[in-house]
Amino acid sequence: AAPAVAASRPDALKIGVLAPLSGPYAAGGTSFVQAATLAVEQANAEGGVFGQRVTIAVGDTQGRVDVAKSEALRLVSREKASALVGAYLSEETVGAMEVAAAHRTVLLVPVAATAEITDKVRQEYKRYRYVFRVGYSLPQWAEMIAAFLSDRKVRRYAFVGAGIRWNLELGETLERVVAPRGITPVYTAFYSPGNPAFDAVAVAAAAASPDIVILADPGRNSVSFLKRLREAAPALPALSIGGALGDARLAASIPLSAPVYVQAAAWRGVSPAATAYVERYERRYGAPPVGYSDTLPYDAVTVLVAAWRKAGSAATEAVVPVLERGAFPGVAGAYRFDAAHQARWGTGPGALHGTFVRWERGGALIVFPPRQ
Amino acid sequence: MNALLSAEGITKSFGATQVLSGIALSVAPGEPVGLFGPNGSGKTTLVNILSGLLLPDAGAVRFDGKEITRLPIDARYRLGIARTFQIPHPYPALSVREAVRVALDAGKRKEGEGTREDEEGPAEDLLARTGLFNQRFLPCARLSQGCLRRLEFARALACRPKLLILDEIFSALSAADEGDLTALLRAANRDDGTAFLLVSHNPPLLKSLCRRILVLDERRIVRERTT
Amino acid sequence: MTSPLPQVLLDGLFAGGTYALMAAGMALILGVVKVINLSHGAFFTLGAYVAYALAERGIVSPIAAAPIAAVIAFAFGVFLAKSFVNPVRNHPFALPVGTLACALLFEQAAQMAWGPHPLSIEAGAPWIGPGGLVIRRWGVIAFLSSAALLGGLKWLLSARPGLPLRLIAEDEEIAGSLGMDVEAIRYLTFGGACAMAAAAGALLSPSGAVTPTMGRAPLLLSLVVVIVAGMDSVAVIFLLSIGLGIFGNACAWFLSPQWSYVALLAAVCLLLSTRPAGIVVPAGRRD
Amino acid sequence: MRNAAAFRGGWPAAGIGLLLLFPLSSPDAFFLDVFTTGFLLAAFAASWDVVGGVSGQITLGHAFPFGVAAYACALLTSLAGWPLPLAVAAAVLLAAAVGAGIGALSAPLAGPFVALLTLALGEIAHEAAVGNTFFSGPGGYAWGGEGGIPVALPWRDASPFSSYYAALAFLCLASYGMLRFSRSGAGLILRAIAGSPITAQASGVPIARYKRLGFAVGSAFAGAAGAGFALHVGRATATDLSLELSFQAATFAAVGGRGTIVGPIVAALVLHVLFQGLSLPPSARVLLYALTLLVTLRFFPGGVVGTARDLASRPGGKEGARSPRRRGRNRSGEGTP
Amino acid sequence: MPGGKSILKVRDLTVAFGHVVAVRDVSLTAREGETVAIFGANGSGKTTFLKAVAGLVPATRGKVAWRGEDVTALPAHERAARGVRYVSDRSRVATRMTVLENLEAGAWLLPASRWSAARERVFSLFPTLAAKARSPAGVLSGGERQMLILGRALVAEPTLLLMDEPFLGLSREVRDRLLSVIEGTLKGRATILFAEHDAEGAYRLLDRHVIFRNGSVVHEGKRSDVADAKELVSLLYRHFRTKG
Ligand SMILES: Nc1ncnc2c1ncn2[C@@H]1O[C@H](COP(=O)(O)OP(=O)(O)OP(=O)(O)O)[C@@H](O)[C@H]1O
Ligand SMILES: Nc1ncnc2c1ncn2[C@@H]1O[C@H](COP(=O)(O)OP(=O)(O)OP(=O)(O)O)[C@@H](O)[C@H]1O
Ligand SMILES: [Mg+2]
Ligand SMILES: [Mg+2]
Repeated sequence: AAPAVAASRPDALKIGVLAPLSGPYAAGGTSFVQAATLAVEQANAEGGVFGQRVTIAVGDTQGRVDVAKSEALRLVSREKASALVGAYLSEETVGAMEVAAAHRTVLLVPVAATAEITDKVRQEYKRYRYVFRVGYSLPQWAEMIAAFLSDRKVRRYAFVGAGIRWNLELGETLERVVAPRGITPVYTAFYSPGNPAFDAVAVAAAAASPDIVILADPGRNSVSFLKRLREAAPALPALSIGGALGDARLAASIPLSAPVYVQAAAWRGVSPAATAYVERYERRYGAPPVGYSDTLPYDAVTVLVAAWRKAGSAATEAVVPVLERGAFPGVAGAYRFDAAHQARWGTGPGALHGTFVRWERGGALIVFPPRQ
Repeated sequence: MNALLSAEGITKSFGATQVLSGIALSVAPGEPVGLFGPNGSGKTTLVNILSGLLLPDAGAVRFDGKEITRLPIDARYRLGIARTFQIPHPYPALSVREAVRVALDAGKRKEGEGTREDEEGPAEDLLARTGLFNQRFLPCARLSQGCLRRLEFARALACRPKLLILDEIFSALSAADEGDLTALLRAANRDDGTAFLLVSHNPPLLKSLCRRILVLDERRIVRERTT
Repeated sequence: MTSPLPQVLLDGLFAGGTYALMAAGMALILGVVKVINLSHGAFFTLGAYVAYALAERGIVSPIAAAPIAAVIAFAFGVFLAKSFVNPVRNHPFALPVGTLACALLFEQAAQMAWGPHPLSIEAGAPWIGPGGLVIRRWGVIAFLSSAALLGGLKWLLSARPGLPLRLIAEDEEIAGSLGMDVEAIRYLTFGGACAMAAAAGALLSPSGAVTPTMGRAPLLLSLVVVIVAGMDSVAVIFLLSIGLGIFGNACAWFLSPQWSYVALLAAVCLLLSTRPAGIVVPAGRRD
Repeated sequence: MRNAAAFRGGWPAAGIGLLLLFPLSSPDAFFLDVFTTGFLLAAFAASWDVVGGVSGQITLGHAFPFGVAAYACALLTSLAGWPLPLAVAAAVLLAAAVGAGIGALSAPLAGPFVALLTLALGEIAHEAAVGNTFFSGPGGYAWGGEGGIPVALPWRDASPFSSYYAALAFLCLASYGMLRFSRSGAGLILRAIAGSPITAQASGVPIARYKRLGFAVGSAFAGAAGAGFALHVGRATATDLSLELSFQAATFAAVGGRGTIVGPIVAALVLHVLFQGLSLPPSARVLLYALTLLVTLRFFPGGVVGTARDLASRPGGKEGARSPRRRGRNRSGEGTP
Repeated sequence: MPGGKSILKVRDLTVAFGHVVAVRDVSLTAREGETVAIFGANGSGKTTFLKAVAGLVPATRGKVAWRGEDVTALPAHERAARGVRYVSDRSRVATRMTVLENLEAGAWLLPASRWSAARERVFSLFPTLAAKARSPAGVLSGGERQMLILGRALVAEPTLLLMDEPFLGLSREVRDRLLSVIEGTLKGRATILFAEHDAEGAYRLLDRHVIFRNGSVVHEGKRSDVADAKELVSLLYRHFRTKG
């Protein structure tokens, strides 16, 4: 999917995209690049940016911080990218941040959720002010899940996922956020990515008799786990936080004896922009986006292009203040950034809401936020 | 006279079959001793116990007045008990010369400060004496059977042992080659006062080389002949 | 359901069945061809993709897919054995690295052919046993097929037709001089073991997701089994696999699922330090 | 013959000369970065070879000492506030200690059991690193886990040139040290143990002690490479302890020639620079990488440098391989005198 | 008695390992039922020659014909199918297989009906092996291993028997028993080529002898050329001592 390294014509603006395209994270990374490519095409269809075409240069981060750094360096030093979008994993992203800071290049972060990113911006604003996170942070994520759980009248939930820092932190944050609403976790478990002991986790989660099982694993493990859960407790609802289960083909192989919910940034039918995007994506790649890691990169590029247009220049120093002022429309809604350069997701007014869908036999039904 | 090596009550069984039972033997300093016995009588097993490759079920081994029953084979080598193997296990990739240098380095000197790379010294000397000089750069694994025995011999001589235990070292040697090595063995015995325990199936050879021949059969030493 | 513990242990038995299924073929290859075949996981994945491809065309039956996958894998296996393994076999270190490269090659090819995204085949309902015990269909199949395969292997190794396999495992030159066609046996063994892995992949494909890298975890665990158990005793391979499966699940249940992998590895380390020569000590290394 | 022999020492010199001059051709920062990482990986691959090649203890957990040193660097500087040189020295020592420990555990084991034990230990370390956020930095967010821990560096945004030359200098020093070790008496003894432990033992070699030594020395160099890597990347992450990294080192060694030290260095440099530096499309990169490995191993099963050395040591003489340092000596291939 | 036609014809056989020429232009013929002893100093190429005839090392040059068929290009197992058996010089047994299984592997090409008789023959020749039939071969002593590899070759009823140092490590009694068995069962029926250092034992068996030096044949003679074993030994001495 990587477009050939177009000779950098002076009349072209280049966006460097960092994502893992090989190795175990290739699935997420590939969708990531597909979404960014669509956004660039859309920008060019709208006439480009101040008369210049927008092109894309892709760096494969391989899921490693050293490669992410080095590829970021290639994008800015060799490809002369005017801005960076990426990366996918948290550790890749903190590596890319250093390059962006050193080379004073705007970096939009669509997916990585670690607090380290925004904390750095807050603590060392001068150095890291070029970094903006489009995707949601862990507390925002937890807040949206909490609202959904309240809406579903959940009192007891089970939280499971791969035992990596990202999930551990999300579990803790969620527990803190839902506590005031009287919602409690009755079972929390993280399985090792090396030997995913699904059987025991699924059995234990079911035995704790929660109202819902929250699955914090965006990869293929979520599929295996859900299958096992359905065998152990066919009537237990499950919520998958983003990821693979947003794929209709996968969902079709899971028994719907109880609801399967998926959290997404946006979904077909949420807004005209979202519907248009999903249709375009589906026409182009043969399957609709899963609503998260292949939607936020589109918004990141869209926000960047909009900022360039508003600033009238792609120069970093001009773009940063414009980005800080907001607002930029994307598929998921209008993006505004707070002092730490974190996009405002959440449940409050003016915030980006995210979407929860439920798989039905014929497709997905948007169940939250409730339609006004 | 004080014995160099002495063993008492050596007993060894493998599972249900007893191979050695209450063996006692002693070798005086500089004494050439032969060990004879039918196939499967336990000669190699005894050698393994004396050299530290096997632990006896009962009994004790003494060397130079010290009890060494549980001392591992490498420590015994450094003490001065060197043995050869009936079935050699050559280093596949090391050259003949390097194989001897390993024994020289580990056997005599302190760790780390081995013989210098390009030193023409004890290794060459030893190889020349055992007739391996021309093959010194050949990987050990490519040696013919007879040359492998010579290498075993050179390796055993490297620590200037006080006691050599030779397990059928001559069996794969041609008549003429045998002559070379017996001469070498005699010289070591005469000049350096090296005692040896020679295992062989060849009575004339044993008679010509050894002052005393022990005959092992039916799990014990049944006879002792002086020549 | 009264206590979930029996369920956890039963599932452990099934998980162990999966390792044994993979380990059986790996052990055979290790013994006869003397290769630690790191592409074994790729053949497992191949089987799963064959099952998926058939399911996409309306044939949702892993049982039908298994023989097809086995035939394809056999052909690939023999090709790999002839083109790479055989010419390189005197360099024991080049082989695992080369087969690892094969696995990478296959993973990338699968990613290009089917995409990097996880795919899935409908698993069907489980059977419900006495006391509400859930008996996972694909767990049972893994267990039974690995039991059958290992049983067959055990028979083969103890019977006269298996004599060449054991002799070749020890000394190829002797085997050749006694009239055994070492090369042909080597190819057949390699191909056959790869076919077993692919059949396993096809049979187990519905229980999880099908992805290019799905073979990695079972490869690693069966590698552990094969090395610890050695190829001499098939029964030990089977029992060790089952034991590790149950142990892993029991750790996940009593300890924490996150540390079940570590506990498993720690148990292996402990096993090795108490039995430095492996579980089955090869008889009679003398002098 | 003598001239040819004299030139053998020339190859490394020529290589180092070219690498010294390379930055003067004003490559971009990315290319320098690729080389810098390549130098560190090359040192790591060579350190694998000290254990896996020279000592013959096939280790699949060599990322363990590498990662331990990287983490030690990060923790000691970021959390404990140690000055960098002290932290690096401590990290290398720690890696050597870890190596000695692994060596002690694996001393009674033979063959594939060593591989299994090291693999298990490495995986345990990796799991511990991935699954734990046991340290909390001053920023109020957790450190550890897959995101790793930053190294507090006294400099910021090091110039690619200084990184390049520092890494190159490190590689030269480290490989000199490792070559010296592998050609020393201890190296010879380690190779003997690898070939036939029982004969080595019967030649007076205390095997367990030498195995520990081999692991400790190899691990110390791996630790030095790991510390360098952490300084270069600015952080220690769980991938520093991953099985993939261990496999990578073993792969470089196989392609370059196990037991040659130089082979793994050359293989690591060439493969890394080729496949990271040319920015091939990802799928082509992986396919080409795997194919390159297969083809190289198919035609140079002993590794490129290993095979070349075997060939180079043959012409003229009538014998097979010989000791690597020995050159131009008169040898005749006749049988027994 | 060796009458018959030449059944094994080796022409200008050369075997080189890289630059080491282990066997150089050796020609040798043997008639049906003839026993030829090969002598030579250590490293003179005896093992390599026998292995090349057995097909275990490739011939660099030259030709091996067996029963009128050119077998030079045939792999070892196909030569074995034509009745060729090689007894190796390193007492190589399959250590993890039992003694019985080792023997059974030797009878791999033998019709199953003949196996039990063949096995009993070997066991009566080497009672030690019968006693240890079910132990792994790895526990055998050096001499016992030698018995096993000889037995392994004998069960197959070979027509061309290539033995490399058959008496290696055997005690005199066992050696003599083996000699009488070979004389009684094989001699005259099978063609035997063997390399041996023990001239005394070899003398009882041989019809002809050849001497190797540095990979070439330097002397050939008939049994009648030497009066007894002593004379053979001194003949060998003369040849080994003359520097080429
Ligand atoms: N590890 C073992 N397990 C079981 N039996 C063994 C073991 N080692 C040796 N034996 C048995 O012990 C007996 C003595 O063996 P040993 O090798 O000592 O004999 P030997 O006198 O050296 O014979 P040879 O002259 O044939 O070499 C043999 O019958 C052998 O089978
Ligand atoms: N694989 C090999 N590679 C290189 N050289 C070899 C190889 N095998 C044998 N040689 C060499 O060929 C020569 C002949 O060896 P061979 O084993 O045939 O001798 P032999 O007559 O059987 O000696 P012995 O009586 O000691 O068994 C020797 O110099 C040996 O070093
Ligand atoms: Mg013996
Ligand atoms: Mg020979």
